[in-house]
Amino acid sequence: MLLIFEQLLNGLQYGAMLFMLAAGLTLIFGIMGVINLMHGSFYMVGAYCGAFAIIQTGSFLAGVLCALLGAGLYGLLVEVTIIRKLYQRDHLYQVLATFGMILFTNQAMTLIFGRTPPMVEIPAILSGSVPLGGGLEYPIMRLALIVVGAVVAVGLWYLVTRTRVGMLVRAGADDREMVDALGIDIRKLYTAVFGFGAVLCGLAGVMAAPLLAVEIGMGERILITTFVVIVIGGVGSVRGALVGALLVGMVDSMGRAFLPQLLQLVFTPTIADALGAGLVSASIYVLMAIVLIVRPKGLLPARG
Amino acid sequence: ADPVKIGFITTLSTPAGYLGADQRDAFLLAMGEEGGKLGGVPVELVVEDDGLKPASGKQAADRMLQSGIKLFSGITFSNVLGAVAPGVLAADAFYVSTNAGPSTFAGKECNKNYFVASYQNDAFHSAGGQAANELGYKKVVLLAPNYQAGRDALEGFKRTFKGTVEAEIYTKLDQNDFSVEMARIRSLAPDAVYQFHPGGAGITFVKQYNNAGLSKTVPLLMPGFSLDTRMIEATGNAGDRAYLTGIWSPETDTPASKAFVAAFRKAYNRTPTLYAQQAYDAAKLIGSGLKAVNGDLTKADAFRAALKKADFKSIRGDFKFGNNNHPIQNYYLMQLQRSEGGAGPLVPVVVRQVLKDDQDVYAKACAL
Amino acid sequence: MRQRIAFGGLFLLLVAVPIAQWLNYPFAVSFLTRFAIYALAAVSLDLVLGYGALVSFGHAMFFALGGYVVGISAFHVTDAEPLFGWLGSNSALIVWPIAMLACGVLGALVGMLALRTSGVQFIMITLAFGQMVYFLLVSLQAYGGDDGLLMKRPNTIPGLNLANPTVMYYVCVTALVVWTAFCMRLVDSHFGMVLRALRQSERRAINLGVAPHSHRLLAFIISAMGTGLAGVLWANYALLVTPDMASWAKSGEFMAVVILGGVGTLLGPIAGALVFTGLEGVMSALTEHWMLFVGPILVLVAVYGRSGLLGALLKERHV
Amino acid sequence: MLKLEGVAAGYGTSQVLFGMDFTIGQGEVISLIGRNGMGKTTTVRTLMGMLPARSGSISLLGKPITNLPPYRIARMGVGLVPEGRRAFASLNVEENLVATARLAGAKSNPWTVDRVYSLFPRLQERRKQSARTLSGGEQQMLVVGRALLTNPQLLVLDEATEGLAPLIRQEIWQCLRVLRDSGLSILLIDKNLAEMTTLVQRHHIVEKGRVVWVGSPDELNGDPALRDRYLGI
Amino acid sequence: MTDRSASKPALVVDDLHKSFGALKASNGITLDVRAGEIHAVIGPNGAGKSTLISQICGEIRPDKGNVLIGGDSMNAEPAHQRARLGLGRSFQITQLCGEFTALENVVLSLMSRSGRLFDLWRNPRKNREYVDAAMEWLGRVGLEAQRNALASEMAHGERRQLEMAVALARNPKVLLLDEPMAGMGPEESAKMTALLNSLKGRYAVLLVEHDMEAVFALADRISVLVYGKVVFTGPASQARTDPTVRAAYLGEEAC
Ligand SMILES: Nc1ncnc2c1ncn2[C@@H]1O[C@H](COP(=O)(O)OP(=O)(O)OP(=O)(O)O)[C@@H](O)[C@H]1O
Ligand SMILES: Nc1ncnc2c1ncn2[C@@H]1O[C@H](COP(=O)(O)OP(=O)(O)OP(=O)(O)O)[C@@H](O)[C@H]1O
Ligand SMILES: [Mg+2]
Ligand SMILES: [Mg+2]
Repeated sequence: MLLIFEQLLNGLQYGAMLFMLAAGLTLIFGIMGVINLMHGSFYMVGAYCGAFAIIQTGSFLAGVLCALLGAGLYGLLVEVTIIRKLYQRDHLYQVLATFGMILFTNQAMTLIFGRTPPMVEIPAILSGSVPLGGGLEYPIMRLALIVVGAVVAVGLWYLVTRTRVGMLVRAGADDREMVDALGIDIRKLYTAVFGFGAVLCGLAGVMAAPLLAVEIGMGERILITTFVVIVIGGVGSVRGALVGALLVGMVDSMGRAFLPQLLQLVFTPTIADALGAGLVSASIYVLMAIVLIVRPKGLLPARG
Repeated sequence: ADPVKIGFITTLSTPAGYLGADQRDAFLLAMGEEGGKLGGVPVELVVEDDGLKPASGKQAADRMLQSGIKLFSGITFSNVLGAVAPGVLAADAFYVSTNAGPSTFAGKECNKNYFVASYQNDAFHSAGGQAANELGYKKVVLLAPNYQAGRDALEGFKRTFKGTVEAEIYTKLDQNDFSVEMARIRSLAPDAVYQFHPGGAGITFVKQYNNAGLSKTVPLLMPGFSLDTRMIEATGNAGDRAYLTGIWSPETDTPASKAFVAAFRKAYNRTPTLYAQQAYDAAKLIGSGLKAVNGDLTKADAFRAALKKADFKSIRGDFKFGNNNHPIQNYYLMQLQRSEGGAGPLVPVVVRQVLKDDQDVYAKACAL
Repeated sequence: MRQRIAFGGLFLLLVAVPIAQWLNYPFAVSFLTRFAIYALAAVSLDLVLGYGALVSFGHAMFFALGGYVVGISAFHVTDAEPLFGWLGSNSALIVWPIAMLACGVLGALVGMLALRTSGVQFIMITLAFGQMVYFLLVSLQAYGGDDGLLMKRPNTIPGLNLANPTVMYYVCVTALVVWTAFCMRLVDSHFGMVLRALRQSERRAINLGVAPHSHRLLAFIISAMGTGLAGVLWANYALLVTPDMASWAKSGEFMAVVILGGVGTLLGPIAGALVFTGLEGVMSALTEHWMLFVGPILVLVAVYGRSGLLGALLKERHV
Repeated sequence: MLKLEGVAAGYGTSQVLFGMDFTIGQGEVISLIGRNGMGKTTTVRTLMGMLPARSGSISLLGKPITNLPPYRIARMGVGLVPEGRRAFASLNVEENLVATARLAGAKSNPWTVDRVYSLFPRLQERRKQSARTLSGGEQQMLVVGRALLTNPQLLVLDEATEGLAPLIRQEIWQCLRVLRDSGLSILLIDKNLAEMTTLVQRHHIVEKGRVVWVGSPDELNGDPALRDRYLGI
Repeated sequence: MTDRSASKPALVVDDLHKSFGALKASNGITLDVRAGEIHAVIGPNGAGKSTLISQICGEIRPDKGNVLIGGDSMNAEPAHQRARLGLGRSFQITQLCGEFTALENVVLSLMSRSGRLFDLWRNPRKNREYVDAAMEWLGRVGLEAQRNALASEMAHGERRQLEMAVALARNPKVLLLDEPMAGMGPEESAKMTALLNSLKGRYAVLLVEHDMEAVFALADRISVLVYGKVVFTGPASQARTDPTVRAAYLGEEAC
């Protein structure tokens, strides 16, 4: 019983983590409508910059700042030099360009930071764990993830749906030229928003750094998952992304936690383990396929 | 005479690139020590990146074969080797492995021109099982990613382990959150956990194992390559007191080993990984062979015989080949401990020998 | 223009090997074969991607299936007990059609479900199915799991020895040429025109009496079979089939090749394949940091190469 | 107010405008009329900076604006109702209105969302509806309101009454009269010559990318030959 | 009234209901179009005209009610099936294939009639029949000169003309026209009116239009739609003078 509760909490926690990873993408892909495969690269840049700063200064806060800065600046650079030229172009060219930038970024990072994955200690305040009653101890670091995820979610939702910036970004996705012709410097706006998206990736990167391996290619691991999260939730809506993240988090965690045992009721342990693992590996994709077949636009698509 | 060309196909790009880099650098180090020679014979190392893609590896091999290269080495991953070796051997060229030792070529499919200077893939895991016995663990939980190497790992462990296996948990490839598995382990409360996760997943696992507070209660046991020197650095103190199995550690206290570690650090100012050690030995082995034929690979039989003799000083200690050209060697249990009397970083300290002159189980099936 | 490029390219394909031998760089044959196979896959993908705006991010699944059908049937011939009483086969004349058929069927299944969506959702749902196939192959322990299957020898075609690189090359080229010709004819046909109309204005097309779903589905199936054929050839070329033939990265590569060459031009992707495989091959041989150069090149093509390498040349229209 | 001199522009290889010139004074209402495809919209796109002028000069309130980015021109007080509606599909009615609203040259009583609603009650009824699903006419009202809310000094209407019912058209003409009298300048492109008569000071007939005739509505009405030659009526 | 009016209706709309949330876009619409007749539907913006058309051609499912073409109920038929059964339409917001030339757009429309949609081999552009017929239609709407211009690169009004050519070329039994004159200059609309008049009798036309000149010049009968309800149906002559119509729609200026 307690185990089930703990596993649910783990699912929630994983969902929150997924949302943090997906937040930047909701903005860039969901709202601005750019298929940005580089998402993971920003995340990696954030993680590395964070790790670097932490190793230098020993302060996690400095790490966070450095991560946001690094990812943000890289984001701006990429937007100004590349993405800006691709907004009006077909999605496919965005795919090719950002695909190329993944290769580039990975190699560049290898040259800059070397091949040894840097180490990020969990900051003192967040290390250790808190008792949740019933003898259940839960790591503070992971609770912190949940909190930050929630904050980002609310903030982003407000920005997109309640502020004029949010409206203008969505309008720009519909008809960029027209926004321009109505007196808005859409180029600057988009540059800024893209940069902010990258900043969110950076945040995710540095928050995950203490728990995950900070290594070249860490971005690609999360890339597909984050896209899946957003598409399940419904492209273009922050609420959707949140729901998607929690759903994926839960399904994945619960699957890993209980599927093998459940299957053991039917099959021999070895088969059950293998089969279970197989199913679990594909679980989020099965989930996405089902969702899209039932609701082709995702669970909570953006208005209209 | 122009130098003997050695085709060195390995993984340099991708996250796993450091494995290849260490092997290449160690091999070059061995050559450097003789001033560009091995066994007194001038050699040239033709390095190419396989990007961890079997097909690319095969590409490179084809190209090298066609340019007349007769001697190959360096491949890091079994699936790449699986793609490259058949072609190489079919062309009557030689292959000396610096790392990968899949069961595929250890048994029925063993080949007279195929030598493994590292270890047979299962060996570390069998050693793990044995170590678990000797440490007196009765109930263990096993974890590995859900793919071939992962399954082989757990099979290898169970082959020697005598206690009961509480659960075999297969994780997803590229999984980066293990909280669920941690919770399950805690609820099963085993005597120990044996886990194998390569690369980033391995680092992540150890970090989260520690963060979940399990490292205090349930000892962690794993094969050496699941937490190599680089990964230890990347996990800080998370791996404190964890057990590793292996054939060598930078701490191994033999003059040869000490010299090698020192030289490697001097040349590349980083601590060598086990991959470096294996490549270095492979280089020496090749040297012993070249010496015998004085660099003339057309004397295939003589060269082969010389290799088989394994007449070189391995920095891991005793080393000889079994009938299937896979090593017969000792395996050790190591524990991660703070160096410099508890102040410095973690280093794997040899605790005891667990397997003596061990030969892989597939050898019997080999006709050689 | 289109004709000139087509015949020019064809000529180059045919003389490439003799030239390579003459330059005494025999390895080129192996490289060219690889290129031809990529090109075949790319052309097939372009059919749906360029003309149907069906951006399939899972096409590698057909590439893999084609390959595995070959690999598995060979596997059963050599070292395994019969599969459903079938002893497997090494004869291309039997195996290749089966493989393409299998891909057609898979294409039909996936298409039927995936085509309920469109746009980004279509990209992702095809990806999802691709990943499912990938994980399925990884868990096929009987067939080597993620290490894949090694083949002892290529399939047999009466009078042709595929083990000979040059022969293999010309077989691949023939497949490529025939298939491309077929596709070029297809996109100009009634069917092709409707397919393109659907892309540009679905509402209009429907109100002209077009059943959108069935047209797209057929296109998807045809494309799947072409990609499957590429997989078949790959298996015979590499004598190795691995799950990562179905990985999303592979699908991404195919897509990159198509865009590189010019979406919706059929001939463009062939050029794209040449450049892509070329870059990868040459660069990775030159430096381990090859990605540092290949990446930006792709970016440049995306940003400045208006519509891919040949797009500008081929887009000019003739009624 | 606005002055075009020998403006040439086009798309890719095809040139469309061959020396466009005309001027609009403070509080003036002028029109561009002519057959389809003669370059009216192209003129608008060029003066808005959405299309580069290949030669010639454009100036607004005496300042040169040739090839300035559109947003700069708009901020100098030009409000555009583009051809073919172009409402922001994924925003709802209200968001469409407020997103780009501006109090630039805020005069005595600037345009506010409520004022627009009182002009087009229909829009108020559909406040929260996404523009994508609005009826053609509703979208048209929306973009007119959107342009007014930028409180422009020069209002450019490219077929702004397309798809509007007679009654609504009346409303709009009426409203434009009021605006004109309050000193707003208006550039009008429309097909309802009859209805424009009482509003417009000068008609400009556009033919093959240049102005071929300028005159008052009465002169135009009084000259059937002219109408037949350039407008085919 | 002409003798045609006697013949049985080609299109019947029977008590159609459709709501979007609170809004009743169609609130019990009943009307019919006789073979060869032009029946104009006018009404204020947002009255539900386009929605009506969308329901007839099957893009939107009605909540209640029935649509019959040539006497057969269409409720079960998907949009493309209705098109095959002889229903054609033009769109208020132009729907063309931007990457096709004007000619190709019309050819597409013509070949769609042939039912050879799955012909994987023959190239319709090389089919004299189609090309000649297409040229003829372009001529009728006055676009011969633009035949090889890409639809996306034509002027708005030109696109509107092409839109009509595509709709007419299919030669459907029942033709739904949603504001065909919108965006056309005075001359073009005059021409288009003439064209439609010349084609009168070929199709049963349901015409939605805000250009009253055109409406009164073309329509045999007029229905006035307000808030999803038909408030008036009758011969054009009556509509012009009918007080309800004036109040609801025409306003003081009645041409
Ligand atoms: N999908 C929808 N969701 C909500 N409301 C809708 C939707 N589609 C149409 N409406 C509303 O239904 C009403 C009728 O729309 P319709 O397009 O039929 O009007 P119309 O008679 O064609 O007007 P116009 O003459 O301006 O084109 C409008 O108020 C519109 O806002
Ligand atoms: N995007 C484009 N690319 C190429 N040519 C174009 C483009 N848009 C318009 N044209 C051409 O430029 C000419 C003028 O177009 P424009 O839209 O200015 O005419 P217009 O006077 O606005 O006609 P309308 O009254 O129909 O709107 C037309 O012949 C058209 O074919
Ligand atoms: Mg215009
Ligand atoms: Mg309408």
